[in-house]
Amino acid sequence: MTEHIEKPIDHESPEVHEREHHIVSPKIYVMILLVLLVGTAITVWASYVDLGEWHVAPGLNVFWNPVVALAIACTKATFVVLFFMHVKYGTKLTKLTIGAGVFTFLILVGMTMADYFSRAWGRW
Amino acid sequence: MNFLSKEKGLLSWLLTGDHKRIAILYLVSITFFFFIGGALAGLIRLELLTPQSDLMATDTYNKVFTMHGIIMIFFFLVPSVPATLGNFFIPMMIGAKDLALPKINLLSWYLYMVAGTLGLYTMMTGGVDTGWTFTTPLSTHYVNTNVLTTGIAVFIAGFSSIFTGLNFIVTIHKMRAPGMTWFRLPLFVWSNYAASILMVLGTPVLAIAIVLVALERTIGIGVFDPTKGGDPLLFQHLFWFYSHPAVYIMILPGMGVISETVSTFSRKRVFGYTAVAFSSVAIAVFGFFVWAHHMFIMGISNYSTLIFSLLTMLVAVPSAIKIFNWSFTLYKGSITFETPMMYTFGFMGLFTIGGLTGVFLGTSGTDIHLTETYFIVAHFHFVMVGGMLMAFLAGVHYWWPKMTGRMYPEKISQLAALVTFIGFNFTFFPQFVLGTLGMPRRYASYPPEFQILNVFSTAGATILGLGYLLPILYLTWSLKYGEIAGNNPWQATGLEWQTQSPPLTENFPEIPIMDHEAYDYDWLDGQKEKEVASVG
Amino acid sequence: MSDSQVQVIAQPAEAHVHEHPPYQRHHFETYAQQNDATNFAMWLFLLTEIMFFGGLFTAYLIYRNWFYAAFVAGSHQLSIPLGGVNTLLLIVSSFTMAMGVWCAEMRKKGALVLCLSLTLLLGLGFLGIKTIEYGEKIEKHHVPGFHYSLQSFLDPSSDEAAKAAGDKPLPLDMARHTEVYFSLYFAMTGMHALHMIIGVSILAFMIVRAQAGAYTTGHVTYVENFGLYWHFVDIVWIFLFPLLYLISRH
Amino acid sequence: MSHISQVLWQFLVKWLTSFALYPPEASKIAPQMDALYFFMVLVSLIGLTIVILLVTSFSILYSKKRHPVAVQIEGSTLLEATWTIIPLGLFLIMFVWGALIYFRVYTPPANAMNIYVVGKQWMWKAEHAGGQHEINSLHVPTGQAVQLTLISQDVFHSFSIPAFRVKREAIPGRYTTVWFEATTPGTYHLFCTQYCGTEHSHMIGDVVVMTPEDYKKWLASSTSGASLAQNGERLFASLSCAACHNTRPDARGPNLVNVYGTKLALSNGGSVLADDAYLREAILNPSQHLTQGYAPIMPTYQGQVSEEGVIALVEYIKNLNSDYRVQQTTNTTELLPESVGAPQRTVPAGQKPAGQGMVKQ
Repeated sequence: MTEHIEKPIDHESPEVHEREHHIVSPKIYVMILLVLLVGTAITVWASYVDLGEWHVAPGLNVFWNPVVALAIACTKATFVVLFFMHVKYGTKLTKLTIGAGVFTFLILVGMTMADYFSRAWGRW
Repeated sequence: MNFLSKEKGLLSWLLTGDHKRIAILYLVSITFFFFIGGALAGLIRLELLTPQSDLMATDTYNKVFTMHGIIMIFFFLVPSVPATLGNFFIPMMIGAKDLALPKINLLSWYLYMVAGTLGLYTMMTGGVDTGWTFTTPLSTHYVNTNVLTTGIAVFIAGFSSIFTGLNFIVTIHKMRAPGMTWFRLPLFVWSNYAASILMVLGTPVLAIAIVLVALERTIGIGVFDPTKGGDPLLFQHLFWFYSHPAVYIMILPGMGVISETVSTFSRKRVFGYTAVAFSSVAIAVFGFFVWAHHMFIMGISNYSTLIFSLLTMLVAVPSAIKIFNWSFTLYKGSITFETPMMYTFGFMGLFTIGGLTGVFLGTSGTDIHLTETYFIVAHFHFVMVGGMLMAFLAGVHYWWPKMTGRMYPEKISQLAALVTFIGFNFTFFPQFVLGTLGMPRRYASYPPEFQILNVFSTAGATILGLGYLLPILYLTWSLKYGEIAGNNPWQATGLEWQTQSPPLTENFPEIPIMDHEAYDYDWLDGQKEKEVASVG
Repeated sequence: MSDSQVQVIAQPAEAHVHEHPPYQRHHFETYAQQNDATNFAMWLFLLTEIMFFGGLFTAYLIYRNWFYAAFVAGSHQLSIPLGGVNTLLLIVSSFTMAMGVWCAEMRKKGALVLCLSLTLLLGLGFLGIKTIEYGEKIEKHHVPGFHYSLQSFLDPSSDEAAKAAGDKPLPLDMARHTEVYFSLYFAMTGMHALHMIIGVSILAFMIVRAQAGAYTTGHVTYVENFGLYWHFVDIVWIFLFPLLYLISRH
Repeated sequence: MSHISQVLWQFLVKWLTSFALYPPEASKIAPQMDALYFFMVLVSLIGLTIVILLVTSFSILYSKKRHPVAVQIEGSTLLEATWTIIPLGLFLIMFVWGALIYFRVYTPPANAMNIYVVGKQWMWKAEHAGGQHEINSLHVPTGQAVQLTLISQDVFHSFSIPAFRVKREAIPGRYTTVWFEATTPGTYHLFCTQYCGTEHSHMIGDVVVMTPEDYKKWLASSTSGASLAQNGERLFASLSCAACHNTRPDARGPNLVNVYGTKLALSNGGSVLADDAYLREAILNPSQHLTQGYAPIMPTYQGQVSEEGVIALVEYIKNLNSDYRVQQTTNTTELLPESVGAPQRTVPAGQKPAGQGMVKQ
């Protein structure tokens, strides 16, 4: 009792053919490799330099070293994701998937940390 | 010729890639585990018949309720609807030949069986008595039972569940038939999709929490150990980050079943289709923001309590939306009262109670008094047994003709539905009162003044047990003696009903084309007229 | 909602049947659909991996804030040269893996085998260095648990690494918390190493298959998806390296 | 629900209680909690009734016999909005109401009488400031705010008094607090509600609420000879704390007199309120809680002093006023009969008896 095949079909809805196969040239790979190597060098170098701290409030200081280290790590990761993992040429769905993962990860870390930080509230 | 008769022999089942056969494998295995978990529940209720712990020693009782919890949650509730009915019908509903990754699907079942076997092995070799929540430092340093094997079993079961969820998401995104747009999907697909997101994103956090517990027990690392500076509460953060969404993993697919049955048996499109679809997604998304409401009295910061309590209120709303939409689906319908519909009514009543009592616990003030008592037990069972299990049975009866090609016997199954409903209320309603009175959960013995209500509860459990035995008997009977069902005994609109029963191995003779909305009964009538015309 | 969409007439389904490439599974309509689906599935799997490591990162961040001094002293026990070389190995292996995918796409069999072999070697190199590092920890009794020793932290002058970093002795209560640092160190690098071992095993299997020409016939999905996994493992290390090795070296 | 008449309220609660369907109200917070509880029960009943009415009436009106052909209806935005906004509004009312009660239960008033409770597998040990110990029972007076400072020696436990509507987990490694003010004398259940191992269900006891006069008598009759603070003083001496924490100008540790309740500047630049939790932490993890201007030389007492010992020390430091000798304890003193104050026992110099509270090694 299925439909007759002459019926019009709607090619828009299923997400087939959506992803165009994009081949990244090795030149880009080499460039990314260089970026990653430089990033590693910078992050090691930066760890030996005291970048100081920022006094947000008494007892709450932000040290710049870990912030810089994480920023470099995020940049490196972004390059790997975008080029080695072809996300720059990927579908919206792939980007959304990564976004969902990062978002949930941030929820886990953020809301747990929020609990730990606010436990001391009202006690200083 | 159908998927059952195509190939014969045990190997053709054990090596199958057919989602329908895997669904049947799952159905058989989860039924087996359900009855083991049910037997353990029976032991619990028997023990609680008297205030003293006279049937079992307290440590035996602790093992029994722990195994009851672990088996029911990880080996029954989590895989129940998705791995059986979802596995069977999602590809059919979206007009696909199979799930996107048939081998992964089979792997998921094998992982489930390995985990289940390990769980049973644990039970046979001394059991485990941490409670299904594995609370540290109890589970890491203070019990001498088989925490490790249980942990591994839960870990593996988690991966089984991840693979099922992953498969569903890919299938729903990539395998839909031509014309099957997102808003033409049956609501069962939507709710399984939402549950799958939770499985994929939540389960790994449980996995890592369990790994850390196992490492702490074996080599003595100190992530959760207060004597080494670790915070035992962190385990609960990680544990509940999965285990709260897990209750939505359990209930969402059940809600999907109800959307299908309520529409079919009132012969009417689900009222507010988009609202119901989006409420599933809303539950999935908000489900991740509320985990710490299990920890209000455990020393999280008061401000966290405030945030998590507020977000809990928000997650309650989509469930209310669903209930009202289902009720209004009946409005101006043409309602019949076959067994699936009776279970559906049971679901709506019991889930409403279960959901509303959840608000008592999400409200931080009343949570202080009610948490960790039988109120929690009752609430949880109203949602999981009254909600999920009713929906599961509704689904099994509803799709039984499609799965087996035969009808179940109507009268006796209606009786079973009624017995289940009555038995359920007798079992679990007294527990709300017990909880309000302050009777703590997980007690092998209790003060004598709680006995009357406990006797009620145990008596109800006997009726409930009977209610669950009946379907096993008559459904098995119907495999051979049931009436031949025909392709579409309920005159339902889903694509799964437009093919033969039991279906072909690749579901449809040719890939169907979806040219109408979901639950379009006018289209169905049109089809019938066409058929009559062509015959005439 | 579909009314406005462009609709075209379908071809009879049978017409496609004989055009299927041999590696297309029966339940997919087109190879593009199969490729898309498996690629998406791999991404979803990586999503679970993010959350898997997410739990560990959460624990790390909390304890690092609590026991900062212990984390500093603990991290001084790790060797930056070894960790740095490992980072380089992994980054280069990611590069060779990416090249491997390119070779598969270009249908260059020999180059593909070379790339995969290089990746395998680099991965094994990483694991080898990791083993050396673990061995050092075992020797110094820095493995958390029953034989854990506080010697290096209570009396840094007795310890080469601590002396080199100019550590001051930690008070006993803080020194004890170095065990939490090493718990996390072993949990995080251990989980990462486990992923590496799985990856290396799959690589070995893939090299054999690649030599038989399995990936150079236009069916690159397998290589591509494995590449995603490998890059993900690399990314985890990109975060682990600064978080575990590079805490306050100045 | 404060507008409900007193009579009706009394009737509802008393009636339910007498049928053993509802726990007695024996604390000041209980009626407040019950008001919210009954409000929620009412809302739930109304909600449930609406659903049941809708389902049954539609089932009757639109059964296939009466209504053979269904009328297809797409939905209604207005109705969707209605059943989104009304439940949300009700839930938000419950949230605000509940949060108010939650903060009340977990924010003890300043004048509360403190009782320490140590949970261990499988018993509750309560320690009164006057030195009275009790196992699996808790005696409290009516009309006096009582604060419990809870800690667990091993796993999570939960201190639950249903008649007071309060409950708090006892956590290993950290103090938690809860308070109540008992109103009705009587004996009530005390449960451990967090699953804590084999004998979990035997970790139960009684909360005995007494009139202030009876309570005074009970205190006098069950005294152990030395107050908690005196035990602490003994421990303080045997651990040689005074070698550093003294009033001399060149003291190596901060002076502890009057330190309780003050705001301390820490060496890491922050400041902290010197409360029970802080004192405990400073004894066990001193280097993380260093007072500004002092070197991190204090050894940790983790593993050397039991939780009871820490409690005694905390209580001693708490009461370390400049006129400590005159006023031995704070809140319970006025309740204590004058005769009870036991003479100070001094510890001979150079001798370290394994005093009460030391971990036996």
